[in-house]
Amino acid sequence: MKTDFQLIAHANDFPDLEQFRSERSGAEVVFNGIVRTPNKGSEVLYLEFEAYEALFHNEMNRIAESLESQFQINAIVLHHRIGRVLPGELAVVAVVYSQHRKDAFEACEALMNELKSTVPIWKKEFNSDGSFWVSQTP
Amino acid sequence: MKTDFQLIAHANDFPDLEQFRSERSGAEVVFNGIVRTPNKGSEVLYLEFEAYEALFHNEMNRIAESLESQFQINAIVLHHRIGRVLPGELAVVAVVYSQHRKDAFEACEALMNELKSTVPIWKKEFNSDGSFWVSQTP
Amino acid sequence: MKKEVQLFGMLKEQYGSPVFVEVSDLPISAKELIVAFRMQFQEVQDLPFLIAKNHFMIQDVDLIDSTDHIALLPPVSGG
Amino acid sequence: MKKEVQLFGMLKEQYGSPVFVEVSDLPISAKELIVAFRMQFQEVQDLPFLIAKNHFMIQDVDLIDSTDHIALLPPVSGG
Repeated sequence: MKTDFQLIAHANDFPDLEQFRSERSGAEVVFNGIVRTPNKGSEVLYLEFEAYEALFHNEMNRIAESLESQFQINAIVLHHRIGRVLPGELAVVAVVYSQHRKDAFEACEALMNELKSTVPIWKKEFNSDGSFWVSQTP
Repeated sequence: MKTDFQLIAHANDFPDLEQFRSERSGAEVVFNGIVRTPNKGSEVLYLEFEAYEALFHNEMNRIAESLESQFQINAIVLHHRIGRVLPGELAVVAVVYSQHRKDAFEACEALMNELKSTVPIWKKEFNSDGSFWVSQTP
Repeated sequence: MKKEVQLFGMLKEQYGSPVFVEVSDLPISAKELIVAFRMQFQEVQDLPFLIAKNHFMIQDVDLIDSTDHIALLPPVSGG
Repeated sequence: MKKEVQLFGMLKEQYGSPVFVEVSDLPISAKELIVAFRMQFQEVQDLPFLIAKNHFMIQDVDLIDSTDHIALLPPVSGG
């Protein structure tokens, strides 16, 4: 299983996914997470993402191994922005490559659920009413 | 709800998805279906896709309306190759845009299941052992 | 009386397209047209079909008249 | 005795990073360190934490020694 986990500093630095494609992976499921506005009634100005990079890589490797034990997976990619991200920009790209579509869908959705549970990235939302840290888990 | 359904004649003719993104759609789930080899033990040389174009558009519109009644969806895209498609090339791109990730994942997977049930596209596989029409449904 | 029917996929490869199906009368139900088609093109045997009228899917009970565009669809396999 | 602890997110914004947590002894369990942290930084109250040792997540019962790199993590919110 190939993996590629990166924190991305600028909107144009997301890697091209072409390199992960292969004729052995019939299914590629991509989740593109985009900064959305409005959110809960307020106009979002931007988000600020902060990450703990060493732990990010270790957690992503743990998650990838866990997913590989549950699904047929050929490659897993997670690219996440850090710093200031504007509405309409990509915040996260999560991709799973599998021989078959069902595994690719389920593993990609599980990857996003894991990301939101334990991967050390924090988000502060700046909107027309002020700012706050978004708290999801634990 | 925006929709875009196209039959694509050449590998390089897949439209850029950028145009469907919006700051109102926080979630974009993309299924890229790639011609896979080997398949069931045989080396795939290529696939030939044939479509019934007028019915393709009518069926896709019906499916989109059905999905819209089940999920929060801002846009649905389906681009499918016709003609000869080589291993490693894209055969289909299915995309759902939603405010939220769960709806985008579920609607995109449902879209692919519908595609494989009733959308009038037929596939003939040419492999190292000969050729055959792939029969899935009804 | 003959009804023109467009074929696709393996049906088209085997019989060409369109074909002309001998029917006793029109209008008839989609199901009756399929029965007539199976009589004339016996090699398809129990291959399941979908049927489209004027570029929309229809059901067994729907009626087909002389001016309707009709297509018989073998099992689809997109994706 | 003080143990250096790296903070992130809202914790870092509030207290800076690193902070030094007063502990009676080392090694102690992760849970004991969190209790000591909460005593000293009472405004965090019942905010739940994850804790990392040497850049891996650890559990409440895992031991922390003087040479370990320790980080306290407020609720994550990636994506």
